[in-house]
Amino acid sequence: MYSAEVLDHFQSPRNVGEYTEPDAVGEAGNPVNGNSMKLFLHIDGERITGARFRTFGCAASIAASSKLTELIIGQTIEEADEIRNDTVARALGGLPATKMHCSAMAADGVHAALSDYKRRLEETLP
Amino acid sequence: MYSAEVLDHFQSPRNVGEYTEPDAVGEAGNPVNGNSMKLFLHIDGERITGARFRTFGCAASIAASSKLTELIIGQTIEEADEIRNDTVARALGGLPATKMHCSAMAADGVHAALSDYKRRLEETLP
Amino acid sequence: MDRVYMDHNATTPIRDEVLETMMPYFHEKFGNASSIHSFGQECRVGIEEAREQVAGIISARPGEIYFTSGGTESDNLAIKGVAYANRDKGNHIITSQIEHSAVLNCCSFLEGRGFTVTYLPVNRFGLVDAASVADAITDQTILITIMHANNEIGTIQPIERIGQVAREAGVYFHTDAVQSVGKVPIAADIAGVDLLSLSAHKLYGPKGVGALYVRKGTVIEPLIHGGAHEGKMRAGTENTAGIIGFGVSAELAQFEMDSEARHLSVLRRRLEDLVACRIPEYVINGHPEQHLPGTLNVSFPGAEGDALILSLDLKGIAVSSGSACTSGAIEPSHVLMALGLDPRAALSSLRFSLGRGNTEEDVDYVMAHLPDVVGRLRGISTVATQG
Amino acid sequence: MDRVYMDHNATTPIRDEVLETMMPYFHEKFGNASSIHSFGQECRVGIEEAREQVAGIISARPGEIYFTSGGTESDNLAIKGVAYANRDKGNHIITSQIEHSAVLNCCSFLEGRGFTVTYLPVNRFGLVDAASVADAITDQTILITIMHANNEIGTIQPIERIGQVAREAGVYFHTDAVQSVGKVPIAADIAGVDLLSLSAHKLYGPKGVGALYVRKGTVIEPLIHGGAHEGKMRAGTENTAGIIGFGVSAELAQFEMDSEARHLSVLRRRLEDLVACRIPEYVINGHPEQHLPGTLNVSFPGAEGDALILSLDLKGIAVSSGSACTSGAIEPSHVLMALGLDPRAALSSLRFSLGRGNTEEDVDYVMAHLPDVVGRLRGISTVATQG
Ligand SMILES: Cc1ncc(COP(=O)(O)O)c(C=O)c1O
Ligand SMILES: Cc1ncc(COP(=O)(O)O)c(C=O)c1O
Repeated sequence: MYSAEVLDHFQSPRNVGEYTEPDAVGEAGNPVNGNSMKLFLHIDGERITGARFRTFGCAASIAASSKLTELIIGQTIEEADEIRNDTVARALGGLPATKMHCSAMAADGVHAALSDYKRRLEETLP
Repeated sequence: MYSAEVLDHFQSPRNVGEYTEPDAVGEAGNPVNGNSMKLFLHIDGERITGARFRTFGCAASIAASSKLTELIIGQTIEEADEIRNDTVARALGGLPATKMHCSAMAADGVHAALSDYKRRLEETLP
Repeated sequence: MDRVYMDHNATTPIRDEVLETMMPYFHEKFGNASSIHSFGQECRVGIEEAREQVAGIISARPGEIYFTSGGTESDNLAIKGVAYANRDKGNHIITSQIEHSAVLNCCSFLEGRGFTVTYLPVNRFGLVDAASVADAITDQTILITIMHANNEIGTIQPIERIGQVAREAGVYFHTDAVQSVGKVPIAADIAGVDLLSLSAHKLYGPKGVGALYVRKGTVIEPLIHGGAHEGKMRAGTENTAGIIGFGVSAELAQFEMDSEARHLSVLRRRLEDLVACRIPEYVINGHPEQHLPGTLNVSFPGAEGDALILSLDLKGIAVSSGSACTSGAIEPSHVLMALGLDPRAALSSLRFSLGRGNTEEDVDYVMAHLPDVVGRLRGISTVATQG
Repeated sequence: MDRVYMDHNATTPIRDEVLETMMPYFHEKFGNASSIHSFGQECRVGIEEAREQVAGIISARPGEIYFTSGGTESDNLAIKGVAYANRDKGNHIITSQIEHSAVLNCCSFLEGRGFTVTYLPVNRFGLVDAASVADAITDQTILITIMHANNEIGTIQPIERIGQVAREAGVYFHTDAVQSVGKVPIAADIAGVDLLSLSAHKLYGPKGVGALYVRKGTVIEPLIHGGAHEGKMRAGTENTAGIIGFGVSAELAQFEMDSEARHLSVLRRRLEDLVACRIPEYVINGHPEQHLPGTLNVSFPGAEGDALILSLDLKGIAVSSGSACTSGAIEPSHVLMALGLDPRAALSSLRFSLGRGNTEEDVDYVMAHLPDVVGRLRGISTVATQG
């Protein structure tokens, strides 16, 4: 059902956790009655220097969250902004058709976090 | 499906054939599109002295015809008249429910022959 | 006593290779194919492989194959499925007079529920005229259902031509190919077929499993509602072992179709020739050329079918007849009657359906007994014959 | 790696004795049970014996048992069968919110075809109130369909009381007893049941075969039309081997029901006790007493069901969950939602369903891994827990 890469990220997820002082936070999914993810970023100017996540969801959504953090750490905001619904799935070597929404949730998470970052920037502007 | 008695009468039917000068003939069944039987009797006064049959039909109807001839040879007309739909089936040690009509056809055959006999008697009366 | 089975159109024995492949799915790989754990997933893999194998035999895509419990259910799913899902488009169905009871009884059920059905006649060989199909189409017609090969007489319909008529009229076309799949080639899509019924037990697979081919885009309502099995087309825990067996039997049948057809044709010819030599007065029912390679239907006037069967059964020979003497009277076969046979001739028919296990010796064994059996019953019969 | 199967409510492995009895029906006795020759008749005998065995387990008469392709088909036959045959009497059906999808999807299909359906709620243990059934009956009610034991939580309904309500109102009563037959006693007629669904693969029989009990005199329309099989109630060549296997499995289940229930109850208690000792924060779903002996449904808030299953699967443990993360989103189980669970708790449930092959060691093996698995997922989760 799942590729070895998916299983690996599910069993040994990278970058689980939170930051006490994140530069951006994004939420995605349905926190009331579905999968949900919370993404915490450290951003240094234009570059994502750190990412952590928490996810309630199926194996694919945990693996997707984990893979996402790997992908974006070191990326510029512009690069991370390019992440599409299927980007994480492809990076994982594919997901079952019925699990593509897990890849989409990860994409939603990073976009939410980047929006949060932009909002914070605007707020700190005079 | 069939009792040994039925199989025996089917494989070695008794009294197959016709009489060139029968005292009575009875037909039963559906000669156009179904089982049918023709019964030929020799009758000596009140007693059936001989019986022969021809039957087009399934194994049960052939066995029932054969058994019928055995039953009625030596019977009086009155006795043979008592034959009911299930008489032959019982004499054969039973027939499957779906084959009871074969027993009924044999009974119809003897009743038809006895009617024929009565009609002939009436015709020969002054 | 020898036992000779010549009733392969009724059902076939499972091939050893098929049973062998099924075995692990009874205990080791016993999971529910819908379960996401490994016990389930190992079954899922097997089922999807079987789907490819079954698709292969009719040149379909695996995604167009839906597993069912047999040919009868497939026919019901196709016919009622189209009827229920397309009621707004019309209420008229076209079929033939010689369909299997699964098709005919679906039609008569629908007749009681607001549908009208045209039962097309056949010629004396059992052929439906494609032009008569075209003529029967009205603006209410939503389905044409005409079988591929007939189970009693083996006649093969010109389904490519009927398929063309259906496509041109934009009407769904279902064919009951239960008797033909694995015996003669058929490519569903090329034949213009939208729905096609299959059954495993006619091609040396297990009983209780079949499939319906549903061409992509064809809109039908499921017959059995429930869980999300089979792409939501057919609910119910998958009969894994049965489906696996179906797959293997389909693959083997496809592989051996040509050689098997030659084998059966030789035996059938021998049987027909020996009947001609040794039995006076007989009539071959069915098409002289367009027929299944192993099916031979013969009437022996004067000898009733049920009595013929039992007589042969007592010699260890299994064949079937065109009559069913069951509920209060013998009913002549609706197929033989549709050919225009006299009812008595219809009641006096035997169907020999040869299969891969049959040999020349089997044919000779049958023909060592058949003349006597026919002669004996004719000797008892009310029906006069020359023989 | 050890493999521990605790998903017996999904399906069970075939028992050796069952498979052994089935084997001859694949090749030696391969005939079509409707054939009148000996190849057919030897199958007929086996099928009728199986009918007696299946009738025995629910104290019915053999003539009231009709074989089908499984529990789903039985539910469809019962519900649509009553609906179609009794449409002139009314168009209202009463069911519960926690039925199997086979029942619920038949009901929703009928809702689209002129019927109205009342979905009764259950209490927090999953019990339907018999009085609420009585209250829901109108002069249009033609069918009450309430399951015997629930497949997810194991709760057993008071069907005798519901049966009494149905009888008093003169309304047909169907019960889906797929999960209870063979596990807890049930006498169909005494329980006031008119129709009762069974499935072989839940009681160590083969997949793809089931039965519907139809109390003598109950009027229903067949679901699958065709030949005159199964007393004209269900057409299609009989799945002989499957039916034979069902018969044997039913007989064995009946014979061993008491001892088996004791065995399962002991294991279930051990599992529940170990969960209580070793895992903080958990909720048992289902009725504390009226439940199947081998079913235990537990929510572990913070850990999602699908992820739990896969984690356990990687340790060789097969269980199932109350969520199905398939089509675009995870859907919490409709059963757990009907109990009033918070959706997140519903999404965090596991169903352990024990079976005859399970041992104390199996339970201990599961409990050697479950606390870590739950803890790990909670550690990743967005959902805060104390644990
Ligand atoms: C032409 C045809 N259609 C349908 C069927 C029904 O298939 P099944 O026996 O698998 O239900 C049969 C055989 O019985 C058949 O010969
Ligand atoms: C309560 C209940 N009803 C019906 C079914 C369907 O039975 P089957 O899998 O035999 O179609 C199941 C199991 O899947 C069940 O648990």
